[in-house]
Amino acid sequence: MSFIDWLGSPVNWVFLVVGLAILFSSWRVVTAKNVVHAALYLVAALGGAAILFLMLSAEFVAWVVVLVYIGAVLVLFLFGIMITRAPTGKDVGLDTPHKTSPALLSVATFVLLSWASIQAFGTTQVESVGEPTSTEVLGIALLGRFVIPFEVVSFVLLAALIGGVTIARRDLTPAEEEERRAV
Amino acid sequence: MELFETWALTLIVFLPLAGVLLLGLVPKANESALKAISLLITLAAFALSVALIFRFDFSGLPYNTYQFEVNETWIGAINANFHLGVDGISLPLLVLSTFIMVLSVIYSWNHWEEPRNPKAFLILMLILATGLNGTFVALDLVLFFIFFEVVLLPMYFMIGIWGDRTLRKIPGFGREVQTRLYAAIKFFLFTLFGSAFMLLGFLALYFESGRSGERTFDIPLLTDLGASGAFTGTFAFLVFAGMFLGFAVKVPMWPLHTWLPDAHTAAPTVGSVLLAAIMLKLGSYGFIRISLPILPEEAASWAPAIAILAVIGIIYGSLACLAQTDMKRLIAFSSVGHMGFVMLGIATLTDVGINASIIGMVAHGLITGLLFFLAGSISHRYHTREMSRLGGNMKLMPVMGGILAFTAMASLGLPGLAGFWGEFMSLIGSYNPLEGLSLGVFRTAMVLGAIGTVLTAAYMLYLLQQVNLGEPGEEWQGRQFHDVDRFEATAWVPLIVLIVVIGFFPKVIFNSTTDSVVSLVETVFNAETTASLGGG
Amino acid sequence: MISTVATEAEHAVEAGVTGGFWVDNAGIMLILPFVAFLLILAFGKRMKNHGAELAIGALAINSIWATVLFVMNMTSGVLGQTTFEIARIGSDLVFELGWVVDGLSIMMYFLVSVVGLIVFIYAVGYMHGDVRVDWFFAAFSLFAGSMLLLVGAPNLIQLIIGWEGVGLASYFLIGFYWEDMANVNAGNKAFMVNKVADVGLILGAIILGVAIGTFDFAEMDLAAAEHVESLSTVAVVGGALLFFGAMGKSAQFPLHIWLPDAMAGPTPVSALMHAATMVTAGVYLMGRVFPLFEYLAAEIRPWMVWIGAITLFAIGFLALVADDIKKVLAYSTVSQLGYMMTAVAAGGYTAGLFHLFTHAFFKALLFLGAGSVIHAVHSNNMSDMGGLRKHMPRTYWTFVVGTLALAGIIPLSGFWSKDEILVTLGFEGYTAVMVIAIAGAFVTAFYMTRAVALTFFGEYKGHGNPHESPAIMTVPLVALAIPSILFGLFNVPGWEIPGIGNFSEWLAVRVVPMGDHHPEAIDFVLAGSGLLAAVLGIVVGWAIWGRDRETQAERDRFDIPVLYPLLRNKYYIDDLADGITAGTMGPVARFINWVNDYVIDGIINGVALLTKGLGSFVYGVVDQRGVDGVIHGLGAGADGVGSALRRWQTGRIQQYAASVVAGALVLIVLFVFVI
Amino acid sequence: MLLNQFLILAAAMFSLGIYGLLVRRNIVLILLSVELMLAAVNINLIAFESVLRSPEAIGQVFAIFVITVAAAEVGIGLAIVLMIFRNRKSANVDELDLMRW
Repeated sequence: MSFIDWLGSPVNWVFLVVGLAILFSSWRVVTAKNVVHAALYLVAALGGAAILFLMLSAEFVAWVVVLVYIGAVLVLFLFGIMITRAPTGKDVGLDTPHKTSPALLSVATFVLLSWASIQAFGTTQVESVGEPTSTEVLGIALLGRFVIPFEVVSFVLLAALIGGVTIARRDLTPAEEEERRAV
Repeated sequence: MELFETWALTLIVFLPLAGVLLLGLVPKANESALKAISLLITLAAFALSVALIFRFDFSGLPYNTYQFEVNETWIGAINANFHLGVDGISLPLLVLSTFIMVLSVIYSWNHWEEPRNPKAFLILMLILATGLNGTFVALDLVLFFIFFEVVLLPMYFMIGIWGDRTLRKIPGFGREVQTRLYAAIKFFLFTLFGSAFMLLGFLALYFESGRSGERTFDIPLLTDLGASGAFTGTFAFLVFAGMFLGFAVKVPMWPLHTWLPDAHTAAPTVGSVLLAAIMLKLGSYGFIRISLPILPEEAASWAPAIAILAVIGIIYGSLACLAQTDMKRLIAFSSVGHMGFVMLGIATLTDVGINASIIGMVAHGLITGLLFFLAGSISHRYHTREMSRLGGNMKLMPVMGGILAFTAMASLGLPGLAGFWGEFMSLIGSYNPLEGLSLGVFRTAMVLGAIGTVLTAAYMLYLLQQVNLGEPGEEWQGRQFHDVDRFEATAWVPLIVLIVVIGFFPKVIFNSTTDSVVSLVETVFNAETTASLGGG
Repeated sequence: MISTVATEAEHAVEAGVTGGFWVDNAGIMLILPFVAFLLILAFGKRMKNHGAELAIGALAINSIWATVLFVMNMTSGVLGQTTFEIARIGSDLVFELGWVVDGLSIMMYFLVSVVGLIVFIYAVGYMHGDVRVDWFFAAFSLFAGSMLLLVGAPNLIQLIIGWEGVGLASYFLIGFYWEDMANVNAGNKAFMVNKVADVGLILGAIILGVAIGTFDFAEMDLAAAEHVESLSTVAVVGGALLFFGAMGKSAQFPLHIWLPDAMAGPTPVSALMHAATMVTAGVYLMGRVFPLFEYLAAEIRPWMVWIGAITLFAIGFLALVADDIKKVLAYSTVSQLGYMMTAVAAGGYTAGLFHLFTHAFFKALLFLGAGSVIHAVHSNNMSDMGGLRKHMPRTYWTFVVGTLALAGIIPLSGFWSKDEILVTLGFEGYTAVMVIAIAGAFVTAFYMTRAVALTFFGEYKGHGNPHESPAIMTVPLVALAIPSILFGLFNVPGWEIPGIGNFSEWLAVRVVPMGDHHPEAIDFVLAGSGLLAAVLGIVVGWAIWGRDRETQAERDRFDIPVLYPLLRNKYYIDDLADGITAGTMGPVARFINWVNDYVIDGIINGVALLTKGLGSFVYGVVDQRGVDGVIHGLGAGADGVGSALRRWQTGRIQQYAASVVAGALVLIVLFVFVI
Repeated sequence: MLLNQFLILAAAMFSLGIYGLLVRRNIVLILLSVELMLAAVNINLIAFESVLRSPEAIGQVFAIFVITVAAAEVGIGLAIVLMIFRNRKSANVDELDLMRW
C-alpha cells in the first residue's frame, strides 16, 4: 500500500494533522524554556491524544483524558509550578547541559520501537471510526472482571491522597506550635 | 468435619499472621487490648493444635503419610506447592511450639524490656509463631525454607532492639560493642550463612529430581525418590553437606554454635525462651524430616561424623558451662550440650535414637524454656546476671528458688523428669546404632555422652550453688523482693507439670512418634528395627 | 578349717501367695510418700507440725502394709509383680513402671517403712523449732517415696528413677542448712560422686538391657539362670558397670568420700538415709541382679570382693581418729557396707542382705542416739561430750545396745549377720578376705568402744547442763533397740523360729533360685573367732579410753607415726579427688571457654572483620581511589572523555535513568535480534 | 487506517518523553515528561484494543487504570517536589545528590 493510497482515506488526513500536532506539542513539552508553556503544550499533546482515542472509537477514555488530565492534572501541575516558584519566564537553566546522549538514547528508542512495530504488525488495519465502545461495556468490565484491580487502584488513589497530604504538610516550627497551642 | 481436616494446619500457621494485622490496627497505647488479642490468637492456635491430637490417627500409619494435608499449587512455574501436613514426628513439636508461644505471651504480660513497646514486641512474636509453626508442618522445600528464614527476622529485631545494652569487649574489635548489636548481627549472619548452603542443597535436589520425572520440591515425593536410591554419589554428598550446614548452625552443633551463647545472653527473656525452646528444634527437625529420609545413604556415611561432633558438643558445652560467670550464658551453653544428645540420637539412625532425639527436643524445649524464664525473672529483680553477685536466692525468693532447683534438676537429666529420656535413650541408641555404622565410634560416643551427664550435673549444681544457696550478698540484705507473681506462675506451672508428666509417662510423646519413626527407619534404612534391641 | 556346712537354696519359687489385695495394691506404698511430699509442699507451712503429720501418716500406712506383707511372706511366701507400660519403642523396647513383691523387696519395704517411721517420729522431736521443718519433712517424704520406688522396681529403669530420686533427696537434705556453704559443698560432693558412679549404672543398664532384650529384673534373672552363653561377655561388662554404680551409692572404696561429708545434714537424715537405707541401695541392687553374678559374670566377683574388703577394713580405721561422733558412725557405716558388698560379691546373697537388714536397725539406733546426744550438748564433737551416761540414761543404754550389736556380740543381731558373712567368705574360698573381715570386726569393736567411752564415760567436757531428750526421741530409740537385739534370731544357722522358717527362706522367694549357700549349723570355730575379735576390740578399747577425762583426752591425742597422719588425712583420697577435680576441671573448663571465645569465635569474628575490611578496601581504595581516581585522571587529561565517563559516577538520578533506558534498549535488542 | 501509524506516533511521543526525562533539571518538568510517556502508552493500548476488539474492551480498561495511576503519581510526585523544595530551596534534580556517597 502506497502512501498515496493511504492518503486516499480521509480519516488519515485527520490523523496526519492531529499526529503532527501531537508531535510538535510533545517536542515543545520537552524543550520549552518556559515551564508554564511546557505544561500548556502537554495539554495540547494530550488533547491530540484524546482526538486519536475518539478516532479509535474509545469515546469514554477520550473524555476521561480530557477531564482528568487536562482538567485536573494540569491544574495540579500549574499549582506545583507556582508553589515551587519555578522560573515562569524564559530560563536557560532548565535543562542539563549534556543533551547528546539523551538525544541519542531517545532516537535509538524510537528507531527500535518503530522497527519492531513495523516488523510485527506490517499492514494490519485498524477499523475506521465505527461504533464507539459503549460506556456500559466498560462499566461492566470495570465492576465485573476487573473489580479487584479497580478496587486496588482506588486504594492507590486514596493512599496517594493521604500520602500527598502527609508529605506536603509542613511541620510546624516549635514557635508556631506554641502559638497554635496558645490560640 | 471436613473443614477442620483441611483448614486446621493452615489456621495454626497463619492465625498468628492474621493476628499481626489485627494488632496493627490497635493503637500502641491500648496495651491491654494488644495483650488480649495476642493471647487469644496464640490460644486459638494452641487449641487447634490440641484438637489435632484428638483427631489424629495414631493407628500406626507408615512413614511418609501425612495427616491434615493441604496441597495446593502455589508457584506453578517451579512446581512449588503449598503443602502442609503433620505426622507423628512433627505433631509433638507443633504442639510444643504453639504451647510455648501461649506461655510466652502470658509471661510477657507484665515483663517488658526497655525500650517498652508491647505492640512491636507482640507483633514480632506472632510473626515468629508463624515461622515456627510453619516450619514444623511444611512439606515443600520452598515453603520449608521460607518459614525457616521467616523466623530470623523477628528474632534479629528482638535481640537487636530489646537486647542487653551493656558494652562488651570482643577480641579483635577495636572498641567495645553493644552486646545486643554484636549478638544480633552474629546470629543473623551465622544462620543466613548456613541456610544459603541449605538452599543450594534444596535447589540441587529440585533439579536432580527432574531426571526421573517432573522436577519437584515436594518432600514426600523426594522421600520416595530418596528411598528408591535416586540420589547417590558426589551429588548426594554435596547436597547433604549443604543441608548439614544449614541445619547444624541452627541446632547448633559444635563448632558452629558460637552464635548461640551470645544470642541467648543478649536476647530479652521471651526471646531466649523462644530461641531455646523452639527455634533450636528447627535444625534437628530438619535433619529428621529432610536430610535423613531423602538422602539415607549419605546420612549413614555422615552419621559417625555427626555423632562425633555431637559428643564433642556435649562435653565441650558442659565444660564451657563450668567456666561461665553469667547465668544466662551458662544456660545457653547447656543447650549446646543438650542438643548434642539430640543429635547423637539422630546420628544413630535407629528408631530408639530418633525417638530419643524427639523427646529430647520436647524436653529441652520445656526445661530450657523454663530455665530462661527463670533467669529472666531473676535478673529482672536483681538487675544482674553475674552469678558471683547472686546467691541466697532461696532466702529472698523461696518459691522461685524452688522452681529453679526443680528445673536445674530436670535439666541435668534426673530420671523421672522429662530430660532423662532423651539422654538415656540416645545412649541406648548409640550402643547399638544402625547396622553398618561403626560400633567403635558409637560406643565411644555412648561412654563420652554418659560422662557428659556427669558434667551436666556439675554445672547445674554450680548454678544452684551460685544463685540459690548460701547467704544473700551484702547488697541484697534487707531488700524486699517480689516472689513469683501470678503471670509468672501461670506461665511456669504448666511447664512444671508437663516436665513431671513426661518424666513419668513418656508415652505421651512416644505414642505419637514411635510408629512414624519405626516406619521411617524400616523403610528408609531397610533396617530390622529389632536390631536395636535383642542383638548382642 | 571350714567344714562345708552349707546347702544350696532350692526353694526359690515356693510362694504360696501370688496375688490378693495386699500384693496387687502394694504400689500404694510407693505412691503415698510422694503424695505426702506434694501435700507438705503445698500446705506444710500452715500445719501445726509443719507437715510431719502427713509424712508420718504416709509411712504409718506403709509400715502396716509392709508388716502385713512381711508376715505373709514369713508364713507362706509372696511373689507378685504388677507393671504398666510407660513407653514403647517399636516392638521390643518397652519401659515399664510397677512394683515387685517378692522376698527381697518385701524385706526392703519393711525396712524402709518401719525404720523410716521410727526416724520420722524421732525427727519431730529433733527438728522441733528448727528452720524449714516443712521442707525437711517434704524432702524426707520424697526420699521415702524414691527409696520405695527403688526397692519396688521391677526393672532397671524404675530402679534408676528411684536411685536418682534418693540421690536428689540426699542432696537436698545434706545441704539442708544451705546458708553455710560447707554444707552446700558436702551436698554437691555427694551428688557428684554418685553421678560419676551413675555413669556405670546407666551404661550397665543399657548394655544389659539391650543385650538381654529387657530391663525387667525377673526376665534378666531368668536369662542368667539359664546360663545363656552368648550373654557372658555382656554380663561381665554390664555387671562390672552396675557394680561401679553400686559402689557410688553404697560408698565403696574409693567412692566412699562423699558419705562422711554427708553428715552435714540433720541427724535423722544421717540415720535413715546415710546409714540404714539409702546407702544400702547398692547392696540391694547387687542382690537384685544376684543371679547375673552368680551364673554369668563370675569372673569379676573376686574384684568386687576385694573392693568390699578394702572398704570394710581401711575405712573402718578412719573412725579411730574422728572426733565428730557422726563421722565415727559414718566411717562405721562405710565399713559395714563393705561387709555387705563383700558378702554379696562372694556369693552370699542371704549373708549380705541379712547384714543389711540387721545393720539398718542398729545403725539407725546409733545415729539417733548420737543425735540425742548432739541435741543435748549442741556439738558434734566427742571432745565436748563425756560422762553423759548419768545425764542421759535411756540414750546411753540404747546406744550401748547398738554398739554391742554393731560389734557383733552374741546374741545381738549383728553377731548373727556378721557370722553368716564369715561363713560365706570361708565357704566360697576367700580365706584371706575372711581373715580381713575378722580383723575388721576387731576394728569395729575398737572404735565403737572409743566412741562410747568418750561420749558416755569420763567427765563432761562441754558447756551447759545436758539432759535427757524428750520421750518423742527416746521412745524411737527403744523401738529400734528391740529389733537390734532380737532380729538376729531370724537367721540362726540350723534353727528356725517354729512355723515361720528363717530369713534365708524368706529372702529366697524370687523367680529363680539364687544359688547361694547357707550354713546348716553354727560353725563354732568361726563364730568364736569373730566373737573373740569383737570382745578383744572392746577390751582394748576400754583399756585405752575407758578412763577419766584427762586420760581420755591424752590417749585420744596419741599418735602412731605414719598411720595416724594417714588416717587423719583420710588416706589423702579426698585431697586427691579434690585435687583432680579442682586441678583439672577448672582449668579445662576455663580453657574450653577460652577456646570458645578466642579461637572459634576468633575465627568467626576474624572472618567478619576480614569481610568488613574487604568491603572498606573495595570502597575506599578500589572504588574511591582506584576507579574514581582513574576517572578523575582521565577527566583531567581529556575533558570530553572525562566528563562522559564521569556521568556514571555522579550519583545523579538522571544519569542513572539514562543508564536504565540504555540497558532496557540493549535488552530489547537482545530479545528481538538475538533470541 | 494502519495500526502502525498509531504505534509509530506513540513511539515518537515516548521517545520524546525519555528525552525530556533525561535532559530536564526541574522536577516538575520531569514529571511532565513522564506524563507524556504515559500518554504514549495509552495510545498504544487503545490502538491495540481497536484491532483486537475484545468483548470487555480490555485495552480501554487498562488505559483507564493507567490514567488513574498517573493521577496518583502526579499527586504524590508533586507533594514530594513541594517537600524537597521546602527543604532545599530548589526543584532541580541535579542538586539532589543525596544518593551519592
